[in-house]
Amino acid sequence: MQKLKSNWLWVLLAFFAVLPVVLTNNYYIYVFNRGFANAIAVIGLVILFGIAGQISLGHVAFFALSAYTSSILAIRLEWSPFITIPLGVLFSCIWGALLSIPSFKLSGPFLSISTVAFGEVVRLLVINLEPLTNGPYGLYNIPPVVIGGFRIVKELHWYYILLVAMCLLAVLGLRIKNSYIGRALAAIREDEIAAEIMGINIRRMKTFAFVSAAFFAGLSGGLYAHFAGYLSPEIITGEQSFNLFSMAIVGGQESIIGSLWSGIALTIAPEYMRFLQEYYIMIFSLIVLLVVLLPWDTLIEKAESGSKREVKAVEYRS
Amino acid sequence: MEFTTFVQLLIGGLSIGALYALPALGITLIWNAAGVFNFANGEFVMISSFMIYTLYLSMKLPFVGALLITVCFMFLFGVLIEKTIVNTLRRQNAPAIKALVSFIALSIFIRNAARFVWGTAPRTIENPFGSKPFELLPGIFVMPHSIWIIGICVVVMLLLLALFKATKLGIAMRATTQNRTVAALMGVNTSWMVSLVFGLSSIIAGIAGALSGAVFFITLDMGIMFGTKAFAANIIGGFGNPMGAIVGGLILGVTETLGASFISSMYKDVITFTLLLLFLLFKPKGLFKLDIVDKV
Amino acid sequence: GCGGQEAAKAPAEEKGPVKIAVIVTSLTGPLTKNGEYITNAVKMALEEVNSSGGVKGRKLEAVFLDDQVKSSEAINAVKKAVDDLKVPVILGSDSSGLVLASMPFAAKEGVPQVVSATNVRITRQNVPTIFRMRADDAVAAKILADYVTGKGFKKVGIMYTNEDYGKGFMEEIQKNLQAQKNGAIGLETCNIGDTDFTAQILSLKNKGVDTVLALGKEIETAKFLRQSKELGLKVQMFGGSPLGLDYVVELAGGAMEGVKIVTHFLPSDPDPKVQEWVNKYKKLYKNEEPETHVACYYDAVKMVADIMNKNGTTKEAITKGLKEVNYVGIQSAYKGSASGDLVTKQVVGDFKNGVWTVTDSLGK
Amino acid sequence: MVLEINKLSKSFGGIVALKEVSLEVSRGEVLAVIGPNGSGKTTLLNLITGVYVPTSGEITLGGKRIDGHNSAEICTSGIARTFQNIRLFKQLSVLDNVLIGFNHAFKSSLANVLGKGRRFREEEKTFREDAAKLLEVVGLRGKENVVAQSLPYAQQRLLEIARALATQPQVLLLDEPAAGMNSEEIAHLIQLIKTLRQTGLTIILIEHIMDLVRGVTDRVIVLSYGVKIAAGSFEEIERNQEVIEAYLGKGAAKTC
Amino acid sequence: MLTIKHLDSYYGKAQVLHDVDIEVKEGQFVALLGPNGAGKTTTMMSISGLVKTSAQTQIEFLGERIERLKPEAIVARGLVHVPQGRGVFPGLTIKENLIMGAYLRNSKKETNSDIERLVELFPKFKERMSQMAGTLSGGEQQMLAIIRGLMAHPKLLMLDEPSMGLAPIIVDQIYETIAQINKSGMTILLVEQNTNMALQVANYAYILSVGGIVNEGESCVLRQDEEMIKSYFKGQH
Ligand SMILES: Nc1ncnc2c1ncn2[C@@H]1O[C@H](COP(=O)(O)OP(=O)(O)OP(=O)(O)O)[C@@H](O)[C@H]1O
Ligand SMILES: Nc1ncnc2c1ncn2[C@@H]1O[C@H](COP(=O)(O)OP(=O)(O)OP(=O)(O)O)[C@@H](O)[C@H]1O
Ligand SMILES: CC(C)C[C@H](N)C(=O)O
Ligand SMILES: [Mg+2]
Ligand SMILES: [Mg+2]
Repeated sequence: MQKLKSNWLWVLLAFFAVLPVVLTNNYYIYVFNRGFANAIAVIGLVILFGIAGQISLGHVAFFALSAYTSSILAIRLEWSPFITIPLGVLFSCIWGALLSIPSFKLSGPFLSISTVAFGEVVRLLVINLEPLTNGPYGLYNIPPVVIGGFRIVKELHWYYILLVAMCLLAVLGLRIKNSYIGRALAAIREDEIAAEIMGINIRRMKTFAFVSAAFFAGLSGGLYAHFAGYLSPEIITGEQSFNLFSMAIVGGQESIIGSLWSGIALTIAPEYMRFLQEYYIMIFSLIVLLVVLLPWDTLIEKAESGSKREVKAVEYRS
Repeated sequence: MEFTTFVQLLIGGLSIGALYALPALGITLIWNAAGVFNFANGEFVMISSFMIYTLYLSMKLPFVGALLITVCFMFLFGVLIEKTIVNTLRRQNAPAIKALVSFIALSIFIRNAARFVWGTAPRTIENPFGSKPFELLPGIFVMPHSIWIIGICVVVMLLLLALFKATKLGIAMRATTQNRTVAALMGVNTSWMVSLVFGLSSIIAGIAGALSGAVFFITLDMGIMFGTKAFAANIIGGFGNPMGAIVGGLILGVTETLGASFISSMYKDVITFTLLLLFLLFKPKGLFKLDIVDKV
Repeated sequence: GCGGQEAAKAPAEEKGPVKIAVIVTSLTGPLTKNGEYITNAVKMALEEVNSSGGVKGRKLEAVFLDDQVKSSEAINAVKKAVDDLKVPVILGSDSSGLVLASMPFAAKEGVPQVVSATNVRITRQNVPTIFRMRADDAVAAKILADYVTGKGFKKVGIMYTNEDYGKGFMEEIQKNLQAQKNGAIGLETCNIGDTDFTAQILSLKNKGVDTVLALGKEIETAKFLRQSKELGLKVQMFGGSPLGLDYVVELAGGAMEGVKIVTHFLPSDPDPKVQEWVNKYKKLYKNEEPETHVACYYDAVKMVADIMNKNGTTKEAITKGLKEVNYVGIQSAYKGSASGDLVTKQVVGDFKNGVWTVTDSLGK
Repeated sequence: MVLEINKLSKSFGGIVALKEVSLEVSRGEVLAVIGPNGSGKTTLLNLITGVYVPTSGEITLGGKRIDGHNSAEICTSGIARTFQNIRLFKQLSVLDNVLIGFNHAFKSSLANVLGKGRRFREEEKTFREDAAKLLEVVGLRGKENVVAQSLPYAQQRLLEIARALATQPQVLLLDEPAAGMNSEEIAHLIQLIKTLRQTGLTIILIEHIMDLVRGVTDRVIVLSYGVKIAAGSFEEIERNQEVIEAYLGKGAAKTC
Repeated sequence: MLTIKHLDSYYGKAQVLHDVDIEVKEGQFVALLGPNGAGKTTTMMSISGLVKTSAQTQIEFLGERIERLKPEAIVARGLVHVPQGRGVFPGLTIKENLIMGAYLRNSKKETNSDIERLVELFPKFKERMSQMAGTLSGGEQQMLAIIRGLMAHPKLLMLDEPSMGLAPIIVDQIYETIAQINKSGMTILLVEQNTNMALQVANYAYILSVGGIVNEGESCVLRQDEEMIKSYFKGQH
């Protein structure tokens, strides 16, 4: 089983490693870069939501907190992104820990609307804390990453950096998932009271889940800021959180590898649909709807975890 | 600030709050009945606003007639959504979260499809309640629609309360939510029951749409605002509790209006969401929490 | 289509149609009506260009790219235009924020971008490939501020939308008013999507303003005007170009009566050339009045076609042509400048008896 | 004394579910708590395991106060339980359910997990073996990969016991473990409880099926309306008139 | 009254019941016995229309085929089911739960008088009418479920392990009551773990094992052959 999972990751890595051979267009490379960045953020969401069952519809706030922190530090203090990105991630993780507080008392979909509010507060703060964030104008001229005097500005360089980062992070995600930590998170998802009585420290585990979500999203945001070179409050919309969330769902919720694929696919799909002109968003949302209504996730889950679950319990019809 | 201004703002805020409260109520009802968050509720409001525009302004029906047709249409629309999306999800025994994504996708779909029906231009309709303020108390001028909206909201609330507490139908709706299988064993037509609640909640969205169309502008993305505010209202009021939805909506409306004038209109939304954040941290279950005991 | 073929085709661009990219603000998303105006205008102009022989004997085509009024999408759209479609010229967005965000990506590849967004910063960054079809906010602000002070208003109130355009415009106006020692005594704002302005209106009323400058995006400003009327804020109102739009007039209801605006174009301009054009547009599009976006983007297409015919269809040729352009269009005459601002004309409109009349036409 | 309870009370609004109940159990003892429906037995377990906070009274485990602690702390200090309404991790496999019981015994750090360190791999291996042993003990060997929810009722109860044992408790609390079991299964359960007792485990058992109570208990206490009305050996209780009237009924005489 | 032929039931793709035949005559008290996981609950759920059955399956109630009817339509014909594991509505009060029991009956007055009468079975409920059912103890919930089942005035009552979690004295009382109701004309189909007890109250019994009927007969006859019964319950672990 363990084998199977890493195999899928190899397939993914191999596929995307050779893709630029046929895809020589900078624009599409850029779109894939965004796909990778989104996929990284979605790994966090899979841990938080797919495994631990804590719904966060404000996920993009973590992304934004880190992206803005890193950019502001890099622009104002001219620090290297190698310092500012980790600081941004740290900042976002601190907020992750704070956001876990309502989750101690709320569960399920109730939590989700709280996280919507969190996302909204972050967005409004970014708009209104002008001296820092440049408000609605957004931040320009975010410095690129420099390695040994070499400025990484080419889309293709970022492509490989992000691809490797994504795969490494996916391995970390899988390790968490398949460890005792992952089981504890799953127990919380299944039955919080029983989990606590089995000795699981609920608060600690929930905080862990939120912090790791913030970690992955934060890392994604930090990387994004420096390869896109531009940030504005519009990246923090609820719609963007929803996009990340759809990626997690379409990828099969508990499946990290599945969510990588769906993260990339749902990022590039609208771009490839531009020819539909004013119809494209409508058609895209319809496709998402259909994909969600079809029982894909069971298929992907099977592929990832082999036949771990022999029988699936069935609800009564009524 | 003068006292009269304060009261004027208060009434204005209450009527805005009432408009948030109605969709909030609809969301709560659907949550209670089907365990689904209707993130498309704002878009339901939008649809009915445009319907009112078509019927009342383009086709020149009397307002009440337009309202009735809209409300009937919304009922059918709600039932349709239940029969298609919700039912499919349930047959798959899909987790509540899939429903959540489906409904967000649905909302985006409606928002982007409506233009092909009603065009892209924002619309407005003449205020059917008259656009001349009247003197409610000496020195206090209010718009007639403020009073109408608040009144209608209260009536809807009372009717619902009566339905759920005092009628067998209402009890059966709640029973269906709590345990669908067993409700069926009591002889409840559960799928109809859920459709009914969907229809009901769409009617409420329809009423909100009709009223707000008379006060605000009708735009393709007005639903975003209504959706967000309705959810915020529910957080404040306490999710799953119809009373909470109403009170939450009213608090939200009043806070926005008073906050904008006492502090700064610049930070109007910040004030609102800070209020929300405070609720989340210190009273995450809202004012009227609904505890269905999960006995160990 | 994927990059491979496109790149291969690029050198041999002598045959086939010439493609230009039009980044449409709001093909979807908020303000979709503006998106419709822009697409209509571009289609009308293309039709005319092609029926009179196209450019250099080739057909001129437009690819419409949506930006959903989001900067991140605007960047995507520009990148697609530059890296994928490899167009020689982009007709950019009319939203300042989006232009500011996406400019560098076209500039990097040296693709000229012709925009209509009005924030002053767009042409003050020494980007050699950015060109603007409208007077910037500084110009409009100066006209408006002078006008207000000149008419003797002393207690100015300002209401603006908190986004790039409203805010930028407000700042410029404040600068001018302050220079005239007539700074606003009441400054109110709202966010995009706000629906209720009671608080702002009452606050202005309480401060006793004698005029209000309603600076901001279309819908919110219309709502503000309307509610001001309902709440009895009876002072002279001024505004920017968004108020000139037909649908904004409809939204504001009776509240537009008496409002004065500084704008780029009004279809009621008595110039016979303009009237002929207006009638043509109306015939094409269900009797709808063209407005400032239509005039602007129509001019942009015709002007670019003109330059292509004279200079050739490469990005360098077009850039060069735009730098020294001298073209008379519907909205204005356009003249190349160092900054890239092609026009400085503004008109003052007065809304009386249900129609906009041009009361003044101001140029350099 | 392993576990001591002193004057424990709990009320919900107007309903007094438990009123000044005291009891104690010593190591290796099996204590049964019986009593009419709604007499406060489950409430007692909920108080011991920290699901509810007592209105008043004390609970001490091995001399240390545990009342007021949260459930997780109480579990790690050595108390495990099963539930009257089965609360398994329904969608997880049988094996995962048991492994979750071992959760707090894992000591490897996050870095260890992320780096797949030796310590982590060893722990994972050991506890998987231990879990398999526990499944063997309760008789669920071979069902490791079955989803918990699709097990038959009786086996779900056994799985709950295995899961509770995985937390390595000193005291095991069983809330109606035999409910829904037939006589064969009850016999199996009796054997299981006896085996567990031999390992020195202390057990508090709530049960309405007298066959089980008779078969395994050392001592019985009876609750009625939240008050302890009797205590003693099963034989004494069986003959106690008050208990017969409140709980056992005349039918108790007839054996099944 | 109730005739079941060739009942095959499935959870998803897994077949749980194979060709089960059962007959319940008017006025009879029939017990359905068998080890854990044999499929007793599934049988009842199938009769109530809650589990997927095969095309061969025929279920006839009062001369009418019901295997394709919806659960609520089956209840409406007088076939009422008290499910295993109680299934009270946790967020409804005791009273509201009882009202739901009489959902298909129209007279409000009758409902109220029924509540008054039936609550005597468990007098503790009298002063707790507005307590949320979810906060009741396990046994209290079981009692509530049984009483709620009786509120429907069924023609045939199916009880799935009604004695589970009840105090011995209440078990006796419940069985007495059921026997009485049966005498006064209500037909009963009962699932029970306690074989002896079931065979004492019922007049006919079926034994189900691994999804099929393995034996049936008059309960007094079956009671004689303890060894035989034991053999069916062996080796299930
Ligand atoms: N919801 C379900 N989904 C999948 N399989 C199920 C489900 N419910 C029961 N089963 C399986 O069907 C078989 C029969 O179960 P059923 O509950 O009918 O047995 P039973 O005779 O009522 O047992 P018990 O005495 O435990 O109540 C068992 O093997 C069980 O694992
Ligand atoms: N959360 C609660 N709110 C209100 N009342 C409660 C709550 N929990 C329990 N009760 C009441 O407390 C009493 C004791 O309940 P408990 O569950 O302890 O009984 P029990 O002895 O376990 O009964 P059974 O044998 O039926 O399981 C019951 O009358 C019940 O209604
Ligand atoms: C009035 C409009 C031409 C201004 C434009 N919406 C901008 O953001 O710059
Ligand atoms: Mg109990
Ligand atoms: Mg059963």
